[in-house]
Amino acid sequence: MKLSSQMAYKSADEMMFGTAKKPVTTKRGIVLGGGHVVPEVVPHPRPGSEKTMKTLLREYERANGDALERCVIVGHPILQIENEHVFQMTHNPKWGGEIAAQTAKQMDEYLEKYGLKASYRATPADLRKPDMVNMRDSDYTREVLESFKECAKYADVVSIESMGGKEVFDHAIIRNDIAGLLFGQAVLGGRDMEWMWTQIVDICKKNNCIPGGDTNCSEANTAMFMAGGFISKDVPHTMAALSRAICVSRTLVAYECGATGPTKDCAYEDPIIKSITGVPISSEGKTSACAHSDLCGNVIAAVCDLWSNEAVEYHDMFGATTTAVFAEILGYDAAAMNAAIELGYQKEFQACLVNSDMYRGPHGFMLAPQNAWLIGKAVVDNNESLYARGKAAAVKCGELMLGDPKLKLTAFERESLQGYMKDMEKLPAKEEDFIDMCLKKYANVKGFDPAAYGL
Amino acid sequence: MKLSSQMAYKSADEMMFGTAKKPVTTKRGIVLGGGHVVPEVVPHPRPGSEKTMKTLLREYERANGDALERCVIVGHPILQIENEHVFQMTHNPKWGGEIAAQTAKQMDEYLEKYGLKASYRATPADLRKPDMVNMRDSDYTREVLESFKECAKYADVVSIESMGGKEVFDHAIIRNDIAGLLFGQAVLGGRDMEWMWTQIVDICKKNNCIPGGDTNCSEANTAMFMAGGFISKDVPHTMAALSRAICVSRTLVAYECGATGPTKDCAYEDPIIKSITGVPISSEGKTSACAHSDLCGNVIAAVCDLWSNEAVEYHDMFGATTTAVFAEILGYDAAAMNAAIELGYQKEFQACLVNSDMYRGPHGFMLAPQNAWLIGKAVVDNNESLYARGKAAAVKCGELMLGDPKLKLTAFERESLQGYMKDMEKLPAKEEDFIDMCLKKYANVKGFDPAAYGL
Amino acid sequence: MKILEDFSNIFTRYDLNIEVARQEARKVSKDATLQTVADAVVVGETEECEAATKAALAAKSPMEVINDGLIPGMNEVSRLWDEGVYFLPQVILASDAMNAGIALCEEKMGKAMDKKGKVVTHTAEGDIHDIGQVIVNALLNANGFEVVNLGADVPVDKVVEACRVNNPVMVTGTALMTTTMTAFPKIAAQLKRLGLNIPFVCGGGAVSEEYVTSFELGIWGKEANQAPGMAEDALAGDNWNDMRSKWNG
Amino acid sequence: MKILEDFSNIFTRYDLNIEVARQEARKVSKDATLQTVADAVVVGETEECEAATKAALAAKSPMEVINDGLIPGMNEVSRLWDEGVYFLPQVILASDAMNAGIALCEEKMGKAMDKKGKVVTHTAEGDIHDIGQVIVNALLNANGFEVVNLGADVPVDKVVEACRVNNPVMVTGTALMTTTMTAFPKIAAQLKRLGLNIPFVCGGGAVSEEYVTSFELGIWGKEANQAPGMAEDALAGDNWNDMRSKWNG
Ligand code: B12
Ligand code: B12
Repeated sequence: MKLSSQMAYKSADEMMFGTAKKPVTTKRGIVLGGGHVVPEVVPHPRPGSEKTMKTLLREYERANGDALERCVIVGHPILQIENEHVFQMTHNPKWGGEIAAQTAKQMDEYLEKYGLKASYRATPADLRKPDMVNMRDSDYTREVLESFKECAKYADVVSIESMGGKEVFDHAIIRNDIAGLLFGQAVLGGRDMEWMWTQIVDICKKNNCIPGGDTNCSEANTAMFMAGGFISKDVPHTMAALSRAICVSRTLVAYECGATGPTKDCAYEDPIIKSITGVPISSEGKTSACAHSDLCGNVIAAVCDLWSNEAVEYHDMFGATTTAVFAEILGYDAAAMNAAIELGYQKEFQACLVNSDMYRGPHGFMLAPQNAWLIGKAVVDNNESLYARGKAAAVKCGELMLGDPKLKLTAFERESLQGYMKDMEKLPAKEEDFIDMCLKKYANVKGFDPAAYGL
Repeated sequence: MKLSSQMAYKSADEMMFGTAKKPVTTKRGIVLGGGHVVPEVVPHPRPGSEKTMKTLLREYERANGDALERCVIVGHPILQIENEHVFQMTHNPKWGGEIAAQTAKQMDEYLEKYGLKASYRATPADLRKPDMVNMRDSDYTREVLESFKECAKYADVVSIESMGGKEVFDHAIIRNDIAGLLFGQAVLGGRDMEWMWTQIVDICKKNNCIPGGDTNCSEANTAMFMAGGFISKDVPHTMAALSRAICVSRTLVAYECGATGPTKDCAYEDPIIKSITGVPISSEGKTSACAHSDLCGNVIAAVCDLWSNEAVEYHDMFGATTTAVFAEILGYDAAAMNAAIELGYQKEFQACLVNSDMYRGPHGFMLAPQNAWLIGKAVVDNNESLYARGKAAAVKCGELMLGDPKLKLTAFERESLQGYMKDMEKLPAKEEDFIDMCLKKYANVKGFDPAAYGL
Repeated sequence: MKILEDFSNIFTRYDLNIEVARQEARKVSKDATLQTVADAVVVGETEECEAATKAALAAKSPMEVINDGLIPGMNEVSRLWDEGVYFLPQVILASDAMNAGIALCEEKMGKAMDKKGKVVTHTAEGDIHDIGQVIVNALLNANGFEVVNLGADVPVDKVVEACRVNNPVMVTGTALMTTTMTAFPKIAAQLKRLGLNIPFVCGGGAVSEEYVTSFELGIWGKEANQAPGMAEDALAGDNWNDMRSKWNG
Repeated sequence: MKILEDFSNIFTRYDLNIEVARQEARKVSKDATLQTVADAVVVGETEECEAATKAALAAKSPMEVINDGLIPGMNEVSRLWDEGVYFLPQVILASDAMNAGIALCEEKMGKAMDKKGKVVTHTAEGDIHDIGQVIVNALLNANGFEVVNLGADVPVDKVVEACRVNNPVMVTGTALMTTTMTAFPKIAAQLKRLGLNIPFVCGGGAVSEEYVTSFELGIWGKEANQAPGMAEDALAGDNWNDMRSKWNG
């Protein structure tokens, strides 16, 4: 695997919602990143519905069907639906396959009957918990790969939220330990992804399915949610921002292995990924408040190609079921962006999104296109190793945060950040040395098994 | 009562979200319509919580509190909360008062502790069902007025969704009967509102409370929801649009009686009201998909001053409770609009909202600022009577729809509209004659009692 | 303000995509006078229909006018509605016209015509959202059922009593509020207790399939236009269980 | 891209509004060596703390070092955390440092020190979202409780068995998924059956107050930092009912 050495975009100025340098086309002819933003709705089944394949099929039939129907009712031209597997769907790979087949059939019907264009993303669950099973050789591992095979037959796109390095990350994030983040996220995560994604891309090729991409949900999002809003005291926001920068090193691996996007919605690192790779990205922000809160609700839409709600449990609201409600909202969000594109006002519209949150907090700041691009540049300019590029991203991110007086930080946040910057200075230059250091330092972390990463 | 004879705005070009000609200031110093858009969240209590005052107080304490807390968490500067009374809150006027008092106290605490500015709107339920009680003299009527007195002590704003003329409207809407709409909405509705709003404004004056405004939810919204989306066949969208135009005649009465806005969120006629009166308006569109669906999700925000979700039942979602979730989304919607204002891009942003839906359907079309203003102009230019201005609004609305080739209509919608236009031509010129005609025509409509309207 | 020419990337007018080709109502009778009666129903003109009915009654028996003029006209209307040609108001107006014609025939016969069967309809206690019910009434009526319309805000006991007295083939409930739909299982329980196993179709905005199928007798109604079909099934002897498996699930 | 200078009409940085004035940790001991031990805990430096503990143990008894150096240091940390000065990682690192110091003292004593009481913690079966639990563990630990940490994805029976064997003052559960929190009432029922009326504090994203207070023994935990206070109450003899009315409702 060759580490990326070039930016897809010459500058952040070139980056815009709705358009990607490398658009992709789905089975029913939807061009993602081809000039317009597409809503992506993510239903989650109600507890109990996972008992049998039959009940789960019925649950998804309704949840996905309601979203499709709502698009016809209000006139949204295109919809992508993602089903993130619950445990049972991946544990029984046939289930995930059946649900994909059922949804593809629903989509064909809507196309035929009304002219609604839709596509389906299947996201098998990564059942491999590093502290519980062997990442490379366990029944769970085989089930995950088997699930990709089953889903790829019917789905337009497949994705995963892979878990490599989580055991070390979990130890480090609550200890202000930036070395642990670099090791868990960039080194271990990246190595695990290479192993995993080579296989996923291969399965996709055989099935005419699009290998979407990965997300660092299990680490960078955990950091972001722990940092929380303006009253949390669990993790400094500056650390969460560094964790986000670091994770670019590993999320990028999917595309280096042949994934093409659309990326996974919950990967907040995607604006950086887009700046490097040019693949279409799926993002989520304000309209995913149903699933979690963030401080970058609008800015994260600045360069998105799909716009998602992350996940909403299927149930009734006054207006309709949740999946219909969120499909409607996402579609209107997208309609305003698409109107901006058609009017030639996309730059102004983007500036509104960016100014909404760029200085609301560190995450909004670093993911604003101008900063995202700079972090991407640091990544490609330091492509000696997963470690080197992860560290370069974090250092650049830290410098940007310390260097912009408009980004207000509490004294504590600032001092923490200065501390991380110092810690990073002291780290070894070479990846081998860093790995040696970490193998010792984290030898006793619960569940950490170097062999699972080929170390 | 003098019927309005002038437009507050010289042209639609002058109308913009966030700014009203006549801003109002709340108890905690929030200026509504004073340059920025404010989110307005509307929680609805769960079934069962209305059993006792205690359980209902507790329910609202949480539902309203969660919304306030979420604004602090994500950094939204201002929040308005509306509680639309459930039956029991108005039936027991003390309940509504206690809930208003409790919420005011919560808001004081949030201001003190964090600096969050908030305001509270209480909306007593109109318990007077024309086909069941005497509109002007019944226990229900007294309870409604008593509720205003109790709430006005603590609330920043009060509103109501008044019901005059509904009995005739309900009969007419399913019979393609445009005369019935004019009679029920404009004539009966307007007369009832004059009776009601004189008293509400009086109560507000005595209590330093802002008399917000009214909405034709019970009629024009019923028509709009029955017209539904692109697969309903209950009522033609062109008729729902005429019903909306007609209702301006009655909704305007609140402001003619001294109401000042902020108007009621579910009054989709508000852009027209704003063009005439210059009061700040509250609107709802895409982000009220939790409560209902519409075909004007973005355009309805084009000239809003507050931005609402209409109503969401209080319960848990993955990310937080519904009220927190919708406060977060609405706040981000507002943040993007406010960024547009600060950047000087508000015109471009507004054009994106308008182009999103202006030609999605008749409602989006007639509520786009340019058409809303023209309909407003027809209203003030024909201010001889409630009837005359309602009919003028409908005729103008119909002419606009038939005159713009970009507004595509199915053959059926077009022919229906042509039929209504012909029907209107045949109606008497004078209000007296029209009333005489209607008193005969609707004499047998269930529950219609002319005396309830002073006829 | 800049306004675009082409909106195809912003929204899709699916209503135009599925617009149904205009259809003429079919002829229902070779007899000119009866066809005139039917035509008046089809266009929903009450006064025309009364005139045509009176004219037809000069030569035909009241039952002929009903069975070969008024009802076939209404059947055409139902067909046009089912196929998406007609909208609701056209159905309501046609039904108003047909009822006016039937009233004249009944006058002449000196007795009421036989309806297919009775259906009791109501909107739940505490709930005044009755538009759904109004539509249901109109459609049932249009399809030849006798509607026992209890109106809105109807107490549980009153619904049960009406079922006991009228012994309908089906009973319906509409509720738009989560706080009012709780009346439905109470009604169902009382009906069961009285041994009245009448299919109880419940619909309205707040009401979910899950909720209605959680109590015995309950069948969920998604759209008002299902009501006539359901009533036909009940009339044909399907019990609530058969109906639930046909219409729900 | 145009970027504004003033964002006050767009968002409010409430964190700056409520930023807590920097506070120094208070002195906890007049004895310089013990203060050095406490300082090392306060700054969360494990190696420093070990060195300081060793130095102190030259002159003081292990129990003195623990009670007048390590624990008062940790109490300072808890105070700073409660007042919003410290963030979680500082608490965790302090707790790591304190534990290293205690280990040296225990080595010297030849036996384990007495903890305040045991708390069994777990994350629900099928659920690997254990960050909430990890925080709870750390805070309990920091406050002198012995944590019996069962980890994530723990079967119902294993939790019950651990309670039977350890007889803790309190047991906690974390669940982030609606599908996994259903284990909690099962655990509570089995504990009741065995007569183990241990307060069972349940928290985690999916878990609502309503849910937890719907079964006996259950107390809802909103924030991980409530765990030590709750454990103190349980230690003081409050039963689950007392605790529920204090912390919930
Ligand atoms: C119009 C309306 C009103 C009108 C009602 C006029 C009337 N005569 O019905 C007025 C203004 C009076 C009104 C008042 C109130 N309303 Co209201 N109202 C609505 C609104 C906007 C539309 C409802 C409607 O008519 N829809 C069109 C009809 C055709 O739909 P439908 O009844 O569901 O019927 C369809 C199907 O369900 C089915 N169906 C229905 N019944 C049956 C039966 C059978 C047998 C079958 C087969 C099918 C079937 O067929 C129809 C489609 O074909 C809704 C919004 C919404 N999202 O629904 C709120 C809504 C229902 N109202 C609401 C509220 C809270 C109120 C008030 C309490 C407001 C207040 N604070 O005063 C009062 C209630 C007074 C009371 N005690 O009932 C809430 C209810 C919340 C809840 N779920 O508990 C809603 C959801 C608005 C909201 N989002 O908050 N309302
Ligand atoms: C991080 C994360 C992950 C990480 C978990 C890492 C880890 N070691 O925990 C990874 C990536 C592995 C993951 C995996 C999955 N996840 Co996940 N994940 C999250 C995320 C983003 C954040 C959770 C988190 O750590 N929050 C921070 C901690 C500190 O919060 P907390 O645990 O709630 O604790 C706080 C309080 O609740 C309280 N508390 C907690 N416990 C206790 C106990 C006591 C005694 C007390 C007093 C207090 C208390 O204290 C804390 C605050 O001080 C959430 C999103 C969200 N909105 O929560 C989704 C989320 C929980 N995940 C979800 C899903 C669906 C999954 C997957 C199934 C995805 C998939 N398809 O693979 C898998 C599940 C695997 C499994 N079987 O468990 C859904 C759950 C939906 C549901 N409710 O059923 C969520 C809500 C995302 C979403 N919106 O869809 N996830």
